[in-house]
Amino acid sequence: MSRLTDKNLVIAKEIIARYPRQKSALIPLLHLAQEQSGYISREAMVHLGELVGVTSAEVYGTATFYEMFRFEPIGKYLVNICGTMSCALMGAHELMHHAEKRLGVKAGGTTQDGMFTLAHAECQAACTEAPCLQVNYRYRLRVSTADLDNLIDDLEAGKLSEEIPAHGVLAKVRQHIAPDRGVGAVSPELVDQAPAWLNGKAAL
Amino acid sequence: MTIVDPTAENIVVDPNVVNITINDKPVLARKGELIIAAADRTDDFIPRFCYHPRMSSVGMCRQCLVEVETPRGPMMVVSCMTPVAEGQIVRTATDTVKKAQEGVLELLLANHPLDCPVCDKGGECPLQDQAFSHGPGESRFVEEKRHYEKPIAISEIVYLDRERCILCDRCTRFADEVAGDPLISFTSRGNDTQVLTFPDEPFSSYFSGNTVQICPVGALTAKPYRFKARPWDIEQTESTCTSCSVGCRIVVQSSRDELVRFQGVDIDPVNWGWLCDRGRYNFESVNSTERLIAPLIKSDSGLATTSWSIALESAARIIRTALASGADSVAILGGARGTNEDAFAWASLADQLGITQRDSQLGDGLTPEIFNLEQATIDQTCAASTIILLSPDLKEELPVLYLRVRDAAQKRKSRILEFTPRDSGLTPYAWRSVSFEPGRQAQVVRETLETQEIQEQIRRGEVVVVLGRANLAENESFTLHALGEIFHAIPNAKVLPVLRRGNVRGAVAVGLTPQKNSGDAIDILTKAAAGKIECLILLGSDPLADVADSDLVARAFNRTRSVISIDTFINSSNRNADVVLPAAAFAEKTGTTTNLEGRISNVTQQITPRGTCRPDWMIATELGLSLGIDLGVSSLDELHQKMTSNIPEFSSCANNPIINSDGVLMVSEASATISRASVVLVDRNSYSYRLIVSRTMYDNAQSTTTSPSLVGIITKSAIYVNPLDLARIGVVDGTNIRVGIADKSIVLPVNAHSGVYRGTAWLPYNHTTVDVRPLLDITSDVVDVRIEQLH
Amino acid sequence: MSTTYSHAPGFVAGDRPKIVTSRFEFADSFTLERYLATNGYKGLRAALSRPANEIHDDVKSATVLGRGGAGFPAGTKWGLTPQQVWPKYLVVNGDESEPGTYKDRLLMERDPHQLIEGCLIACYAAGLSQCFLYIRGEMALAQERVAAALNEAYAAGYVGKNILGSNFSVDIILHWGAGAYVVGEETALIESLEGNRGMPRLKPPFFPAVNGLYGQPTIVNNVETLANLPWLLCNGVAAYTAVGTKTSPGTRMVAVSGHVKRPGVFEIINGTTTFRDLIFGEEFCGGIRDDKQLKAFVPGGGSAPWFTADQLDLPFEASQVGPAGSMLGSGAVIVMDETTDIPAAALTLTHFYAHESCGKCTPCREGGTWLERILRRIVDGDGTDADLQQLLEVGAMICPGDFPHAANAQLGLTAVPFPYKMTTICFVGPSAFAPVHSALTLFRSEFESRVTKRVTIPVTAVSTAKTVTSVGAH
Amino acid sequence: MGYLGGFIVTLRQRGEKNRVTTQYSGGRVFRRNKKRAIKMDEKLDKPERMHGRHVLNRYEDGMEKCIGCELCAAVCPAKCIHVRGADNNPTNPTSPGERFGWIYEINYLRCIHCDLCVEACPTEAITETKMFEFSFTNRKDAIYTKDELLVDNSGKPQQLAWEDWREGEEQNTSGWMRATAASGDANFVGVVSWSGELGHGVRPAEEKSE
Repeated sequence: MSRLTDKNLVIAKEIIARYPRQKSALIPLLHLAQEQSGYISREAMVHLGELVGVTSAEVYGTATFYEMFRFEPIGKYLVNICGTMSCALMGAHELMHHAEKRLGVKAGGTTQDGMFTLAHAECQAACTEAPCLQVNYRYRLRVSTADLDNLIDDLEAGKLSEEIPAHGVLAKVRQHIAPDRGVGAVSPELVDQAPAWLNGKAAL
Repeated sequence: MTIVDPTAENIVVDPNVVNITINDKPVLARKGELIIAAADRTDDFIPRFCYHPRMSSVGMCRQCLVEVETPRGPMMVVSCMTPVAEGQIVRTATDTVKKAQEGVLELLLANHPLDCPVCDKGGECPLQDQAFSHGPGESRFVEEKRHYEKPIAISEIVYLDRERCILCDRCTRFADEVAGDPLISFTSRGNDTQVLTFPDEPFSSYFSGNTVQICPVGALTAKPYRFKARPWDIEQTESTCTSCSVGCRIVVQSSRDELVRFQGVDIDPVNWGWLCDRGRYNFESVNSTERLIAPLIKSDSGLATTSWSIALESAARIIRTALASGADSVAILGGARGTNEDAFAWASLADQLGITQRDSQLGDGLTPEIFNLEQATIDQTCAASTIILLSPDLKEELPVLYLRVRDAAQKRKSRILEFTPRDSGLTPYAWRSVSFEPGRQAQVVRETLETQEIQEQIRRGEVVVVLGRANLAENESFTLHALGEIFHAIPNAKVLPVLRRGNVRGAVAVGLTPQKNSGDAIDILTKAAAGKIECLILLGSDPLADVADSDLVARAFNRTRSVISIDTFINSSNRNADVVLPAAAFAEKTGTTTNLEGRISNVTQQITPRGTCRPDWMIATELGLSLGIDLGVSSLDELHQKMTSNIPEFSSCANNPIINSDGVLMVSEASATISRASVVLVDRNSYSYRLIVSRTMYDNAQSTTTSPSLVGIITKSAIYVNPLDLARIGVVDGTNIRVGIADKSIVLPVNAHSGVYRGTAWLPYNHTTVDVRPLLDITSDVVDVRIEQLH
Repeated sequence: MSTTYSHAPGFVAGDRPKIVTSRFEFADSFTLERYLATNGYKGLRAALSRPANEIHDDVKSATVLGRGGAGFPAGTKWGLTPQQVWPKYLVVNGDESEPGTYKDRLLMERDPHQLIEGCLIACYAAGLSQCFLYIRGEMALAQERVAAALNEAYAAGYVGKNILGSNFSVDIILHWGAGAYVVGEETALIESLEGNRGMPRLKPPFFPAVNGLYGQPTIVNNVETLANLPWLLCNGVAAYTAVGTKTSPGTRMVAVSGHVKRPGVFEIINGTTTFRDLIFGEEFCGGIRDDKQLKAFVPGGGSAPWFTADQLDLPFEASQVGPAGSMLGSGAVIVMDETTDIPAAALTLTHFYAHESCGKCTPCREGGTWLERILRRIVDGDGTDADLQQLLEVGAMICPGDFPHAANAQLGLTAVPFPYKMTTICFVGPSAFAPVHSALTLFRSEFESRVTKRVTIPVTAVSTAKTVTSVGAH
Repeated sequence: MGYLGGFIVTLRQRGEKNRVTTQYSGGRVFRRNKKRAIKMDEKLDKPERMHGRHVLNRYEDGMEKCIGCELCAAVCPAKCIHVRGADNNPTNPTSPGERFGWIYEINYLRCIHCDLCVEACPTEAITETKMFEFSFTNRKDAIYTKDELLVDNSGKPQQLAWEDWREGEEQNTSGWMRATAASGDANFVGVVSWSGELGHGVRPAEEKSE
């Protein structure tokens, strides 16, 4: 589990090319590395540093700032139960207790079989549908304890593998800009004039 | 800045002056200056932790909050990020401000361990001081503090204690902004934020010691100083570092007559407060137990301790005997290590004895003529619109000059045009980096300077050439030819000569350089090898280890009848000397030194010389007396007076008190020119690699090998070639190979290095394990080597 | 209880003018096909048929307010960039993570093309050369939908080189975060977009409009703000300002969560709708669950000081909510009924802000956590009398001076108007204190009943978890 | 008469009752005057806060309290203390924490027993006994090293050859402790407290004098 694969390297280079400064691509690339292995390995960070031209310490500094990046393998399904106010008001703590009992691990832990990692999450932007949770960042809304049991059953049985990919895979659709359609990165070094359409005339 | 008197007639208002009020007192400030910087010129101290005048502001610690009057009433701002504005009214000690400052301090101390008694910073700690001056007095934090593993070694030299860290961003900013080695970074977030390196990767910056110096708490401490002393039992004096020729201003600190620490002093013209790790930590060699502490004299069982009078008598006898066969049979090598006064005393003695063969360089520099070209100072270099680098890797050889030049390039003040045989520390910051194969630089320079783009850049303003020897495996004349091409294209270019040895410029100025057309060090050694030298006087030099052509030196030493060495250690050259006189080391003597730009500043004695060591100048006068020559000086002051009146270059420092701080520039006149010359060079055989030999920061230098903290960092010998070349010869990265010239070869590991260009090979000089000098032949123009797999 | 959702879970349509949510009723609202069928990219065409400066003037005169929290008019913001410095960038702030808020997620998931069109109009009008659409990391679906929409739009010639055959060319780059609330702050967003740790920069000197992404002038706009533009350009300034009040024209999306009968996201008319309408109105939330009493509500996202029933009749209008002692923020109301354990509720928010502190400013980094630890101690029943005062004093280190709070007739409190003074760069630090301060000011008795008459803290108040056998707990 | 005024104190001390110094004359008085044998060679009880020679204390587990911080040396008005710290061996530490007192020397030719060192010590490592009867005959003996100052494993000071100690006197090692607030707690300013001592426990603090 290490450096980016050749296939991902192609994607990485495409991502890097979109930005005026290479370092900007760091977070998307870290996601790519996490998609590849389910977590971000040391070698991956070294590789990303080489790709965007920064030291591995800088990659590490950026990566550890963000909560979604994991530096050690975790369960296939990351169950994030929101505990912020709206969800807490609607019983998120009880849901968490139930989940802890059901999975047999404390929040933050991973089940023995490596299937589930249970975690506290902060507000996930589904407050009116409290309590809510995310499995690998896919929403489940107004989750009762029974819903949670069903969800875990389904995940264990592999029924949801279509909808919910393994941890690390975020969006299943990637932006792709066809070379003939893209304008290309606009970097401060190369541009010092007003854009063409700002000439006081209509563009069409 | 002009002070504006409103009552005066014809007021000329300086547009760059801003009038502000700090605590009801009028203060003049520069446009764009920060409030905190303006307040620093008044008596009102604004507490701060993250602010550092030599780095960009981040406004992180929030300690420097002050109130500024606005139309909507007083507003709290951080003074380290707020620029002054005309008519601004600033208050630094209102109740609100005090409350905020006390609050921030209480919060900073909340998780800060109170282990001040065991902390190296205790007693000189800004957090401690400001907790007393601006803190609330008591903490209400009853919770358990944050805990991390106590100090972790993040490099060979630096320890990090994360519990003590207050996250001011100074070290990380320094590493990123100033040193360009962002190998430490904040990690995690919020209350868990900590400074760390990448896991298992050391903070191997050449400038890591500066982070220790600027850390406002004891989070970063240095191994060489760890638990050695406490601030209150330290005595200190200002001095100038002589580890290389940059001449950084330092404070030398000692405790109970032992050196414990060097700290950088912020002076504008040179080092801005920064030091390199070698200069900062090689003081350990002064304390070394291997130091020479008494005169030695050759006996049947090797060198034996003797008294000064006997040693001086024997030395005098040897010299007298040698002089009997003519002044040409005595030669002096070295002298760049000591002070100007040391060198002057020796030069005077040599003058009186008629010895013309002297050289303070050892064939690895450039002709002293370059000091007679139109000179630029470091400041002028960094203000030039174009800096042409025709020099060794500044990061490796003159580290703090590298910081200055890098800063100029980073802040877009200057553009660097680099001519280099391999990627240097400044290559990433160069506007254009032009590579050349050793020997072809003149041609490459000519072609480059002819391009239109470069010509446009050159016309933008001042051009300064940083000139030095980039490659020991080529004839020095190639560099001068390339310089000739530059002068041809840019006749008014100035030169910043970068010869590496500490006081080489001073030594040359006083006359420790070939006199009356006698040859340089290599000529002297060649003569010695031919048996024409009777007595060789080594002034702190070790030709057997230092001169590139080991074969030549070995032959020279074999044929020289007697050797007199004045040194601080036993080394390869004086191991078999006839007389060894122990010299006082740095910080054991007072005098002046001259840096590469010709800045004369003082070096100061801080500790008693070990044993019976004496300063070189004293040895010279006493040896003179033994030889019946009176140099006419009985004290250092007299010597200094005599030097400043006799040597025109030093007239500027006669009775000049400034040599105690910023120093004074020596008087120099541009009398020399270097013109274009044609060079003919043999082509390289396509199977061989043209050799580049240069120095790195940590090598087998005496001061490094005798400093326990540095000795572990010295790199092991290896040869570096381009990865593509490595693939071509089918050798695995890191394996041992044989590198050979006509009849000699050495075996050492080979490493792939993309900063080495195809067809060349880089061989760092004077590293441990393998001596690379057998490959170097001073008589040949360039060296082409074969690289073969071992079988 | 399992809930059946419409196409936009959480969204409650109602019979009100719809500016940004008009397509939410369609199951395929996120496709280009549906978008084109419902006036899609008409606003862009309208914009491109006129000179850029006219479009900018339109947005200015329509007073499209920023929907991110500060409520600064978008047109004015665009005008703040220096004239002759190029290139300028557009950064779309889709890093919505304020507790209680989730309008932007719906807009991105349900109508990504509307957002794309809004971005294009903004770029055209303000002369912005490249657009970065920053979506919160945890919103996988929004990222998918926006990516798909962008791919469609690129292929159809709406984005990229020579848009619709004009000389207007701009790339929209989808960028996504990785979980950090503070990145919702615009300067932190820019840092994050540059690949750094998302720590806010100090304003001044780093006003994004002057010195933003890569040191260039940068406009940072909220998703909802930009989503307003297509409708504005399609229907004209007059139609836009006809909705809402003069100072707050148009509509805005508000999420009401917590103890109400029908929590949901509503598109409401700006400035006229009151909190009473929102919480008790039949077309909105329909009252408190189980017909209990309202205890308190947060009017503008987790960082806003709280209101009680006394403030129910305030309209959703920044110029009135501010003097009343709170702020509207990002359009999120969290309702608490009489059963709510106030200290515990405040703790969830303080924990959130302490956890999300970036660590840059000392008061937020140390103070937020300290607040949380004291509060947790009190909630766990291990607090002391002194702790209540301590909470306020730690808060005063983050926000010196009077902290805003609402008036309360019963307690005899008069309102302290918004905003507060702060010792930090951004609002995360003060936000950790806001719920503590509101709860303690409005419901002090609940805290007092939690603390026994203990003088010192049992054990050493070491852990954040409750100690089961705490010494002298009774 | 004026000059006699200076002798008043001396004269007041005359008389058998007030004599101190002859009582432990090493038996000489006893030999001369057998009648006063009972009082022979006994020392008077010394005041509780008497300042005598120092000891370096240990914790109950035998670890040294001194951390080599040099605060005692810094505060010493006679400059008679020399301390150097060093890194603790993590596997076999001399004192808790990172640093321990590697060199600790007190020069009793200079010491004025002011006890500022005791006040300054952050760990109560250095305290003073009540013993002052030591007469050395050379400079080397006068400089007490760490080995000599350190209490043994039972918490008792080590008697040196030239020190006049009697049975049970090693109990008199209780250190006089600071009158400032060690913990920084304002409630304890001005209270004389006592260091917890190995082998002797903790004595209650004195009443606060207003």
